[in-house]
Amino acid sequence: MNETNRFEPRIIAYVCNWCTYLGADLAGTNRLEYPANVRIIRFPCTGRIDFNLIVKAFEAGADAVLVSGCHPGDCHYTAGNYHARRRWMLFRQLLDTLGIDLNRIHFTWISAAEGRKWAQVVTGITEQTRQMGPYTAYREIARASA
Amino acid sequence: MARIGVFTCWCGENVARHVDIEKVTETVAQMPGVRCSINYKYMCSDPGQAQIRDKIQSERLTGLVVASCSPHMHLKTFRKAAQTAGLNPYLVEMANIREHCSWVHHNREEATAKALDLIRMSVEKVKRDHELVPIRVPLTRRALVIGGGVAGIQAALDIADAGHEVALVEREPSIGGKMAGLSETFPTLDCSQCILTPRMVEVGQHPNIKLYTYSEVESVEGYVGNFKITIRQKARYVDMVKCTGCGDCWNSCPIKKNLSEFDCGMGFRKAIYIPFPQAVPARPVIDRLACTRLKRGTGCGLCEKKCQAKAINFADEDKLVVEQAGAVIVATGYKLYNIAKEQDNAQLSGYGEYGYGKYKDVIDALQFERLVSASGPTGGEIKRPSDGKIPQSVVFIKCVGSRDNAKGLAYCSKICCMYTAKHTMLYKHKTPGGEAHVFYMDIRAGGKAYDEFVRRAIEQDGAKYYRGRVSKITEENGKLIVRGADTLAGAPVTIEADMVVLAVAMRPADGVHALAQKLNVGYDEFGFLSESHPKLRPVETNAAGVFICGACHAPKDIPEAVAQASAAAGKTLVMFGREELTREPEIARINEQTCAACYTCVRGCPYTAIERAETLTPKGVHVKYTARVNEGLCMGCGTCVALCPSKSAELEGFTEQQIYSMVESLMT
Amino acid sequence: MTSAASIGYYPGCALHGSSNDYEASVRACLGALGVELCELNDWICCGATAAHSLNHNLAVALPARNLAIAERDGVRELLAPCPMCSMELIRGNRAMARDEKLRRKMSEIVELNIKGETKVLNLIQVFQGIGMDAIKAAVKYPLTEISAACYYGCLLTRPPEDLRFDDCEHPSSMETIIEALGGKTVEWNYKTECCGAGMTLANTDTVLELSHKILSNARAHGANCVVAACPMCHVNLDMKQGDVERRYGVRHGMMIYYLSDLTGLALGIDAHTLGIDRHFVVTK
Amino acid sequence: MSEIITHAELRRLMDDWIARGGEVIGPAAVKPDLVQYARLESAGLMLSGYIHPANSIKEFFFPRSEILYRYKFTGKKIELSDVVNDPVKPMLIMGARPCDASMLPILDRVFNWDYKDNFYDKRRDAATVVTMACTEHDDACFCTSVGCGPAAEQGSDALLIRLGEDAFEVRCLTGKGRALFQGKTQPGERTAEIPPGPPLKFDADFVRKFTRDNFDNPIWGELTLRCAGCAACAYTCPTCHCFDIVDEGNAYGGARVKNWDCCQFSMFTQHASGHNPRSAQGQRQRQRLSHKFAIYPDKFGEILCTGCGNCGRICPVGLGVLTVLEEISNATPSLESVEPV
Amino acid sequence: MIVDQLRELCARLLSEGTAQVVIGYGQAAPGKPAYPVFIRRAEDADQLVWNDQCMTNLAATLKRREVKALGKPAVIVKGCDERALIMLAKESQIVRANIYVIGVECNGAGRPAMAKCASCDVHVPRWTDTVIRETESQAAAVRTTPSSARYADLEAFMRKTPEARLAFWRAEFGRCVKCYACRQVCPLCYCERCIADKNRPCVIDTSATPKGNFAWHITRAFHLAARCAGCDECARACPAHIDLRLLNLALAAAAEDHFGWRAGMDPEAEPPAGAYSLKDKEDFIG
Repeated sequence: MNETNRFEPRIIAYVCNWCTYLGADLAGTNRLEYPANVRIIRFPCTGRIDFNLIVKAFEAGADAVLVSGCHPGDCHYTAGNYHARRRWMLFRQLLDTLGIDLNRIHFTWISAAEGRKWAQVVTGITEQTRQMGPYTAYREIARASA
Repeated sequence: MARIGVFTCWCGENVARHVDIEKVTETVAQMPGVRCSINYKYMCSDPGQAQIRDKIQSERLTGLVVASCSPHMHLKTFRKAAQTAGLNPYLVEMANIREHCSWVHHNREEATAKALDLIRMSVEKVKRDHELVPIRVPLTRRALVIGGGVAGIQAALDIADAGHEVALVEREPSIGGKMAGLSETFPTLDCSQCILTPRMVEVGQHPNIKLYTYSEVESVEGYVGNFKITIRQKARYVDMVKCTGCGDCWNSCPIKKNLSEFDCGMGFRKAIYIPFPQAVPARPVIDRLACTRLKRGTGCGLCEKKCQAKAINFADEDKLVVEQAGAVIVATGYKLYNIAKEQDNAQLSGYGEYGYGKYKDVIDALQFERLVSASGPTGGEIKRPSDGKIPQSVVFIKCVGSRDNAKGLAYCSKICCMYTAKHTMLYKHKTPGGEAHVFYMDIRAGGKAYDEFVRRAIEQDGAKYYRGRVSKITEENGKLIVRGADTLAGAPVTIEADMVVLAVAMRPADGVHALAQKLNVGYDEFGFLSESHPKLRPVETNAAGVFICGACHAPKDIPEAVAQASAAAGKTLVMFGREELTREPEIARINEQTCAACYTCVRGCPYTAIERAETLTPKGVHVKYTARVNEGLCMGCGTCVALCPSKSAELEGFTEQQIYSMVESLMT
Repeated sequence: MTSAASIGYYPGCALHGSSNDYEASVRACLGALGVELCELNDWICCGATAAHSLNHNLAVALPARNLAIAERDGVRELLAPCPMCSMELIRGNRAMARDEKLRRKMSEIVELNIKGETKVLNLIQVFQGIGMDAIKAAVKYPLTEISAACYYGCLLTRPPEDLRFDDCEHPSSMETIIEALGGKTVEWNYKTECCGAGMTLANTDTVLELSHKILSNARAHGANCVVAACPMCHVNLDMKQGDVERRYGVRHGMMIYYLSDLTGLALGIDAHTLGIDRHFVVTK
Repeated sequence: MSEIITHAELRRLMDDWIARGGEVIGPAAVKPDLVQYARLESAGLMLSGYIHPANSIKEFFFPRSEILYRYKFTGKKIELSDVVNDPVKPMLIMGARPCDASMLPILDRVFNWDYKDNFYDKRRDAATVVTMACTEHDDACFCTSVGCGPAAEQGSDALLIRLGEDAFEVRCLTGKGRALFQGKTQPGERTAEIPPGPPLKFDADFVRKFTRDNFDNPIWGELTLRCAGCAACAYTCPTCHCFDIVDEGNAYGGARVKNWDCCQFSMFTQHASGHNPRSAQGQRQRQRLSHKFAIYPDKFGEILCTGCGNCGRICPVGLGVLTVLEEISNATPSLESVEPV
Repeated sequence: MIVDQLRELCARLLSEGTAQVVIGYGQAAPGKPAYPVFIRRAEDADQLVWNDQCMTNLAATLKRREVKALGKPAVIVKGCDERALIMLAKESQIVRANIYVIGVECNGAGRPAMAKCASCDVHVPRWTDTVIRETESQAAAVRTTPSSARYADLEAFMRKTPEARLAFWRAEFGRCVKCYACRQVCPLCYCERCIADKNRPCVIDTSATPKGNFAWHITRAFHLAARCAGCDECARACPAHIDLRLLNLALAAAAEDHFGWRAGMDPEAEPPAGAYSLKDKEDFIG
């Protein structure tokens, strides 16, 4: 059971269909238990995941976002992950300039064989986010509607 | 209004143990748009599927969510079930509450909450699914093979033997490629020409093969199933139909001292020539740069006079021919690294220290092949080029260029270990008392009977192997002074040799990049063509319908090239075996109204599936420029969607609306 | 390059120290060919062998500062007669050309803007710039007695990807110059072999062996002198020649000239001005 | 005989307002080079260093974004929750320019001629507007050409006129104004001088006639060719009042929101069919000017412009109302007869 | 005088039919700001002015359909404006051959000079059909500024804590009224339908609330990543003086650091947007 008052972060994971999604499947097949805080949204490829989705995740109240796909060279579509990598190289700089906490945004390569890595990454991010507490800074921005 | 059916699966105890199925079923029933919510022990079982089919019909469902296992497990199953019941299969989504939930979260409350979120997202997604139908692409059952070496020959014959027409394009005047010039082949030491020439003849005579020699691919249009290839037939100055190949012309030609390409510059040919006696087609060609008549426009004409078939045509010109094909096989092979200096790449600085091009008796491996070949310029006697003496001591250096980052090529050329062993054997067999010294980095002899072969060269034939590199070759008193290291002995080695043979690196053939760009095939930093997947799609490329085989893909030996050629032919035949091509409809499309034609998607698409296009009125008047997805090529990765600033690109099955509604559904 | 042209000049430590004979001859013969050398203001060490093994930033910053000064002062071409110096300067330039961030960092460290616009030249390149025709025209005393083994050493043609004035392994540019001066050259095998300079103090045996091989091979191919364009090579082959002879019990008696020495002689400059009288090996 | 208030007393008055739970709005240097009307944290009146703030007081009555109601899906039911009756704080607008306050009667009509807009009205009711007569004007000002002026009284509850360094003459114009200053002023002998406003720059009647008669005149496109099509003019204009209504939310709930909109955006009149009746920027500029000088006057008898000049000051390509009207005047010889007096 | 040469050239281009419209700067009166003018008759060439008020990036007018309808343009550009022109060509928005480019040497625009001018290294346009230079004496006054100064403002800003940065932007974006002046004056914001105007789904909330404003400004800046040519027109147009330049600088610095890329500096270079390299840095990916 939950300890009472323990903060349960909300984590949105954008993952590719061919590597990380299958890696998470493998974690399941191997019954590797990890915190239930992550919500996976499946994409064909990390190349499909654009930066607006990260913003949208925070608008939706996420405390952390994970983007994960195939290791370099493993992309099902050969290059989608390279496009993604270049996108995040630049996007992180923008977020950093805006003062958005980069510790809330995680990028990993997790292959279909790395069920254990998936479980570890999710556990790690959940723990880290729990330590940091809710991402109130962006929630305030998102909440302060008209 | 959406009428969504949600079917939650117990998966026996697998889901039910940690997820409160009843609570899930009840809560889901209250979700907006959900028409029915039921659960069952095994949704994938026949009775489970029967319930789904019944509900689709009785509730007139417009979408289906199956909350059970991974879509990788059963999405196809449930799509098929939906289709049977008359619901478009692309209106089915799965919520993975087993692998991603019950199997990994054992706190019942948390697992149930997460399962609800996963289902909620899937409900939102399925509401915005579109009915899709597989894309049908017409198919021309005709193949084009580019490159007439052993790989191209094998691929062409396999396809032709299966009853389909093949056009085979070869740049040189004859097919046969590099293998036709080899002496004997490892590890069996059988004669290369003895095994290859019958296959060449077969190609020449095959009713299904149309042979274009002395020809190159000019341009490629179209896409999988429907390529239109323009071929440039270079002017041969000999009428292929009239010519009988009698040889009167080349026997009469007075221009003799032209370096023979086939003999790798070790011998000579006439200005009108066939590259080698067994050439297919056995028709000569005039070297327009060497022929007096063609150079001056007048004079000589001896061949014309001698030709009784009246086949010589000095007025011949290049011709463009268009071929239709459903599939293209690229088998353009390799060339050797020019150690004197590569012109095409500033990084490849050459091997001046080995004196190639400076010392006549430093030759490369293919030149050595011609020296030991019975059909070669010396008739198979090993005579060194400088003075024709039989070398008593030959040094073989491996990895010249290969595995040498400093010289720009990091990869292993793979076949050199084997052919160098073969070279030492052939040399030792032909030169009693001769010494064969080999400098090597490693001996890589993986393959059937390969290591045994190398051991034989060392142990039976007495080739001396030194593990180390050669630093410099200089010439003293007619001897080549080879200075190197024997790292196993830990000592420098100096050998006075009569000849040095360099096992230089394999590089992709000249012009392959231009060809790759015409075909939209990728290539790596060394210029070798890229396969679609290194393990699972080794002969496919990212351009659908274009296959690769042989050394254009990576260095490989004959058996590998042949095996890959047959694989490429097999893949082509699998395609040709279909009625028509159908492709997954979950692909990208462009909203032409809002597209600003910046063409970032065109540059980013890994499949070059997006084209620059024009929107026209029904009467053909230009409205605007736009990007357009070629349905025959798009693989549905969605890279264009993320790159498109105005979000005019959209990916079926993963539309912006779907993804956003999924994220937003988590806000509650 | 037109006559009376002026180019930047980076002496480095050697030409201001142990090899001031080299500087004397470089200045004299280039002056006679109408090239004025403007010594770089406030130049500092190029970093040579030491810097890059200690600190990567330092290894770039040292040449970077020299290059920045050159740029600031409008020096488009900079002669560094010592090949070690020219290599270090070229490598610094290249490192900054490849890495914009590094270039900006260096600009900050040296407090000067660096665009990478100064071209670094060795002595041969300067001669090539003057042109063989101009050199031939200036010759007063053709080197008819000279049969030279041109010795480039390990550095002069490197790094090959940046120095395209000659073939890295089989250079011939110095031969072209000697022939323009009316001399003969020999084809030999040790043009780009190492003389062991880096080991001069640490491993004298190796140096003597290498130098011996070079001298022997030059002689075997009929040379009556060796021409170098590197202060280190010169030191090893000239100063150490006596040691070589004692060690191997042979008599080489090989004059070791700088390229600028022979050029100067052909142009009619006296041996003293050229610093030739400061060499160790002396023959008639 | 006049009523006088000292600057110190005025500050006290503002402080008291804040202390009683109200909010005070006035010109403030929100950035070193930017003066805007803004909520003041503490009292203090900015008296110099600007001609006109870079926004208008409009947004305190008619916000850029305003929720109309919220909705929620529970099970299969939809629940609406109104926000129109949510209370607003008493608002004191202190030191508004007369050309800003003049927009209030204009918007009063827009938001009340047919349907009573409670969102606007409740803010209007809660507001007391104190204007400050202008002592300076710049090239962009043209209040006098549209029936307004440096001490115009429309929309004001009280008008302040500077009297030396730290005192103002107070003219209470409404009950609200009188209530505000009750007991805070002293009688004085002096009466403040009202400085002259900007000279007349065009003839509004001519403009009205011109816009009516020249719907298809290519001059609109010609004069506004450099217009970039943004809404900077409309959003800093005291009188522009177009809005758009959107739903922001998801399948489970959300809010219906009223946002500012602008006739200069090409999307403003874009039909779902793809047809756009105002497809060119010139047509959109014509619309804006027609609305201000013909359509609104036809309906309500007054010009939809107070001559504040913000459009001219703020437009990235210097294309304010004044510029266009001056160009029309220049381009049209018949205008000579109605040259400014 | 540059202005005389400009007027002469303008008249010639129009009378010879080389261009149908000359896009340049006009001024109501000396000392007043200069704004775009679209000269279509040789006799109107005298309307052109050239002085330190010529700040507007005229390349931004080319995207507008009203301007396209005028026919083949000749456009006056400063070195910085030209960078945008090059990007437009790279992104297939213009065909270089269909535009006559008049380059004018500029040693600082605005009074005081705009922030970008302090680290300008493109005083003289290069991608032009004609370039008009300052006289020798004026050219001698050309500033040369260390390139490290390019990002000085950004570097100073980045020394603040992330919390202070976020607070700064909340205040800045708090003033945004979504007038989209930043978008409309940007030469590279040429989408026919901006993502901000897209609904179904609504990527960026229409409302000018913190949520909608953050979404808009993040999107605007990132859509210009490695594309923005640094003309600073967005910042200049903003009626709320939002410091958009800082965001553009951040992405320009990132593009330069990672790819050695500066948008619009080299007409031959391939833009990094829409491309990738196997060597791209991934130290942030776990």
